[in-house]
Amino acid sequence: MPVVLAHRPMLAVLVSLLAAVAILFSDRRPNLRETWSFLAAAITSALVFSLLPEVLQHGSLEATYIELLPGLALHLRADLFGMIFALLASVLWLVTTLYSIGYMRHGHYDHQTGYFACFAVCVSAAVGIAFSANLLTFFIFYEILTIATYPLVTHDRHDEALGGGRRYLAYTLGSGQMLFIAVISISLIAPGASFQPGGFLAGHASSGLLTLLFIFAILGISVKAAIMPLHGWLPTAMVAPTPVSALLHAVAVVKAGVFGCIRIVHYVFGIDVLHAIGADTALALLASATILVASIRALGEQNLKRRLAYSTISQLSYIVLGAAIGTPAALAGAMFHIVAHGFMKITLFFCAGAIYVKTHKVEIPDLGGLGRQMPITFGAFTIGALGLAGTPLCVGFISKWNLGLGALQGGHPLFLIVLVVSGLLNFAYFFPIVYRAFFGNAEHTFAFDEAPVTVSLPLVLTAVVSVLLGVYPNFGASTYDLAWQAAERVLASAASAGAAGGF
Amino acid sequence: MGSEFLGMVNYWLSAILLLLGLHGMLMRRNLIKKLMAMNVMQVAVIMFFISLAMKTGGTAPIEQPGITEVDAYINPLPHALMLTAIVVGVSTTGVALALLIRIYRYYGTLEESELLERMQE
Amino acid sequence: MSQHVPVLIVIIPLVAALFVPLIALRTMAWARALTFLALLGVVACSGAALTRALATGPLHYELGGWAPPWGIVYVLDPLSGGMALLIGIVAALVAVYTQPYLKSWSTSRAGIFLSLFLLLVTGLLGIVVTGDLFNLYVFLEISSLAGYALLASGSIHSAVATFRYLIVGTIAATFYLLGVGYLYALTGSLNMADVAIRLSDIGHSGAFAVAITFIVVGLSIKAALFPLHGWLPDAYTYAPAPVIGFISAVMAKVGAYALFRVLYFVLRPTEAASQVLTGLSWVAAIAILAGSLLAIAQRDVRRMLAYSSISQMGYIFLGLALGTPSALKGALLHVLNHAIMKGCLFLAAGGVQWRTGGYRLEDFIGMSRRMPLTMAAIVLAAISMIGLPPTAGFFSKWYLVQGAIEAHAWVFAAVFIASSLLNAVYFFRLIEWAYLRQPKPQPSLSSPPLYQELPMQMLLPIWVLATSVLLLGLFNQSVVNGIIQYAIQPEGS
Amino acid sequence: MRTPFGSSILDAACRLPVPFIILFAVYVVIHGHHSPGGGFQGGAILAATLILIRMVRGEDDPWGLDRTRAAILASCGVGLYAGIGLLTLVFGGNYLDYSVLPLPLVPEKVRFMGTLGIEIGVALGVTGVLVLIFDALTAGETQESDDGK
Amino acid sequence: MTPFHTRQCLTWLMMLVVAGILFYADRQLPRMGDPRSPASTHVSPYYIEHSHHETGAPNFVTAVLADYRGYDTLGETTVIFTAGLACLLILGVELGRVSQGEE
Repeated sequence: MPVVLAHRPMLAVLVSLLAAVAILFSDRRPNLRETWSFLAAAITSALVFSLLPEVLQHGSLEATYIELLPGLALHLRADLFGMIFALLASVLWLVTTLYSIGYMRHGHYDHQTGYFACFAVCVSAAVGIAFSANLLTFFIFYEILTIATYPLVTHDRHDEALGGGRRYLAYTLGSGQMLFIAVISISLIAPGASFQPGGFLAGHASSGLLTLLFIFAILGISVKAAIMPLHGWLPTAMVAPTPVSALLHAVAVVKAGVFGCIRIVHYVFGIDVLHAIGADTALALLASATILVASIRALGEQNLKRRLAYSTISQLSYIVLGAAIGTPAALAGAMFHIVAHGFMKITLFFCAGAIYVKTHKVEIPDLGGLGRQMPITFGAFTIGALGLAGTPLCVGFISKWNLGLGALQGGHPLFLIVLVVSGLLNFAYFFPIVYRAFFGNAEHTFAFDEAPVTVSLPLVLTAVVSVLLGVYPNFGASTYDLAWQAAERVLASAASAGAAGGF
Repeated sequence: MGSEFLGMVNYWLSAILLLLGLHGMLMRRNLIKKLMAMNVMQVAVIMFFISLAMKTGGTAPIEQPGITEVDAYINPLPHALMLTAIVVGVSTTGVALALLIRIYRYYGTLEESELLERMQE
Repeated sequence: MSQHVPVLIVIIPLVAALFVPLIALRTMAWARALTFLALLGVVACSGAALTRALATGPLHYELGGWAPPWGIVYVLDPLSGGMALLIGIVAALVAVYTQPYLKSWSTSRAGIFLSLFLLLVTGLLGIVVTGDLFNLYVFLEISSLAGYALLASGSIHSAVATFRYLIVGTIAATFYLLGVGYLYALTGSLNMADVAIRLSDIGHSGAFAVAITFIVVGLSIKAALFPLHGWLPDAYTYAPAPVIGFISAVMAKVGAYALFRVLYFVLRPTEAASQVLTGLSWVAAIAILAGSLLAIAQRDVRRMLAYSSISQMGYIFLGLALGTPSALKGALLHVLNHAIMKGCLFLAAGGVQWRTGGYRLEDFIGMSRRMPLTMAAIVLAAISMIGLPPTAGFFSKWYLVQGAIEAHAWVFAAVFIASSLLNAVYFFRLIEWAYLRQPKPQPSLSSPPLYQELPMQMLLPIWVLATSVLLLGLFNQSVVNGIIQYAIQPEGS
Repeated sequence: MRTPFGSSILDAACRLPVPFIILFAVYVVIHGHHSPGGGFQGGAILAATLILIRMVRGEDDPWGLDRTRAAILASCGVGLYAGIGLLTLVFGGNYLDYSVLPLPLVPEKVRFMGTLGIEIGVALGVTGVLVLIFDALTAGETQESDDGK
Repeated sequence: MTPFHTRQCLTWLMMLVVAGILFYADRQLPRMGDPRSPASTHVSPYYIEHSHHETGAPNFVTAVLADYRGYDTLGETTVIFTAGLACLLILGVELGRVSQGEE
């Protein structure tokens, strides 16, 4: 039994992979198929949760497997930071499964088998990314995620979907190769190194080479993290069914991007190394530019999902910004924002999906008065929107507060201003939707007519959770503590590593 | 100079034969002529090897009673090798002829240009 | 008997090939059984030889009991043992795959086909295990002649394509023979090891460089390196699927292997090799890109795969030419990987053609539902061809790029990266057609049955290869450390 | 299939030399150890004889070798060669190491016999194959279906 | 297929290269008939000296062909056997018809 316990990270990855296979082979029987999904999601979440106490206690839980390349094994490690992402992915997978069942069945979609299978693979890849302990393992799961998402993007099979899929592939595969160069060069500079809080590259190479490597690594990461100007695939990927967009934008892909970004900045290079080559400021500036530009673009979008996509782009850059500022509060805020944004944004997408299921409306102007028809949905939507804008008592506020605090501690008031402005912009592009929904288009009346319960229940759940997390940040999985501990550990060892110049 | 020339002439000849064969194989538009050129090319290599075997004053590599010193006989190895090479050449030619016959039966021509346009149809 | 395994590897299929066509006249089933048994024998012998070689260093087998350099010697080190094992396994799989094809043929024709297949295997095995330059030529010709016949056994177009191949292939063999002649004129020996020793005494002269050039060019033609690739696409396009599956998987690789042998075991001690190698590396880099671009231009999947083979051979040659340990590792690992991936792809595509009668992208529409297992194999192999983890292709690409970086050849590293992106273009196009394009409603044709998987005899080989793509990826270290590692530092150095 | 020409002159003119050619062929094979010649040459001459008969008298002639028999002959010829090799394996030598053959002779004579055996094998094989190739090349129009079946 | 004239130019170019290589290299090869050339001094003398009493064949060529390098000859025979089968397969000629006719 202890043997099994030691391998829980691997199990968490494998369960959903096996689930994918099982789903593929139960093509003919939908109920069985979705039972598999549920089962796998439940087991995965259970496994991840079971890891929580030990990780909080010891800081990490390691498991090494077959050696893939000289000195580089398939190496999994559940550490504080990884736990955050793993928890988010597994829990939201559970919710999204429920939602997808309602959505897909209600919408009479085809190819549901492939859909659920790819979904499972995505989650297993996400968990793998969360638990991977060295760059090679990370890269492997990263590419698996890329491939498994492609069928989801092109799920609707029409030409627009195919175009979106091609664009998605062009971006992600191209960036994957950039990341490949970075990975292989780093493995040549520091053979067999695994992620270290505070980074392991200090003193291994000349600053010029490090700059080059950092550029490649960020190029590789920033496509999935949708940092401008490499964000182009995200809005076009909106052609996918809403649960997929929810997965892409809240759970798996983009979060994998920002997660990887923090990993690379703080666990591979180390903030001091980056500070020495001035990369941190550059990254921070890039992020804040992305925040503002994306928010402004969001204002102009009339398609609900596309507007959400642009809001995602700006919100992701909060995380990158926090990572780049690199003070404890900022980093903790960034890490916590992974969770916060996950819950809020998935709520919003669930709402968009619910609206589509009910009314087949996707354009914002058409939403007039729908709030009276679907009050629950729009109530949840409002909560999510307020959260993203960073109003107190919503989870968004906490992460944003920490980010701002960190910005001040780091002596960058500029970034605080950026955060405030983007908060205002958030209001600017969410408020009209809410207003029009509840008060707009008053002439003809709407009877109460909600989306089916399988669709509306998940979004209520996520909305509630995002409020609860706003009140008790440690609700459920004490992710807030995880974030803070991780951040402090990283920066503490970064300081020592900077002093020692190496590990 | 004369000995120089005589010492080189075999290589030159085989080189010229090789080039002739190469030219024929690549430039002739008639497949049969390509095949002939192929044989010429093989002959070039055979001649190259055989000329390696030669020793001035050496006789055929069959032991005559009484004569034992090495330089009395020319080098037998290239001859043995070239017997094999000749057989290989024969076999290749046979296969090539079979191909050509099949092509000719179907298309009725062995001119590459006509062949190409018939293949388009 | 066990000390005779090196020669038995070659003799078993030869003897079987002699009698298969006669037995086939009586009972086809026995001929099939004999073929398969012979190939199993090859697998067993090469496996035994490989284990022996790993345990007790390379095996030297003096044919006719004559010591080298006077006699012919077989050298079976872990590398050649591994190659022999690969050839044997792929051959056995293809032999299984062939059965449904041969059903429609007359027994005599099928018997001759199987016999020639065995002879092809014989020739390739002979090339792999021999330690004698001229003996290599003889077996090269055996494999070439059998290959011509098998390639020409398809439609009439295949005859024309094969004649072109025959001409080019003969030029290649003649060049190789001429190069051997130069080496013989310089050293007076034909035994690889002996030539290597005597060359190191002679040092390098112009004639020596010419010898290398001729040998390299000859073998490159056999391995279809880019400017010399003209014969390959047509030859691959019109031949029966099992033949292409085998030839594409193994034959070109053996050319590359022979080149590796000659370059690093015979010519290594000399300087002149290095100049030829630099030239070769640039040619290979061009081959990689040109092959991929030409593959993108194709709409016939078979031609597409053929051109991608050309680009992949470029990978191998570039790795050989770079010559750093990692690059050599990558090249040799890629020989194995590409043999398996491309074999899987061609066999699976052949299966699709077997059902739909076509190789055009249009014929692949709806295949994901009609033969999901076959298409899944194609996807797996395609991902490996692109070089995405955790499949086998990723790791050979890793070694190759690492080798390029070690050699500070940034251009070549970039070439590898670019090429895998180009691969992604045409392979994902294929996947898109097979999985995402909706079949157009055709009133004229009766709609094809929804689910129509291949017969087991064809599906099994495909999936054995497909799974080994994944397993080779995960366990590549055992191959690298066990077999390839040895080839990088042979005994003596 | 080729039909006999049916000209008695030609017939007689071909009957006359055939035995001598065959004899010469055998001589070339056997005496290859002492003079130029050997299996391939002898086999080629033998094949020429048989092809001559085939051309003049058609393949129904008892002397003429039809293609199945030719194939069998070829297989047996090469088989003889490879078989001698396997025999040497059985008697514990390396492949084609004739010296181990259990013949009541002095060692080099044993090798002599071994080489003679393989020369005969080569001769038979070459004969069979050359007749086979001749037959294949001259065989009547085979139906050319586009799928090569 | 490239147009004919470009192919012509390419071929001439290639042939010039090959010719250059050949005539350049031939000057460094041993002169024809030189008894001291490596080819005549390294391996072959062994055959001339030993073949008669080792293989019993006074004809060195036969000794080399059939004994010292007998394996090459086996390969050679296999080559021609392959060629025979190849012709049958390529031309679609069936075996066994005639014998069946006789039976």
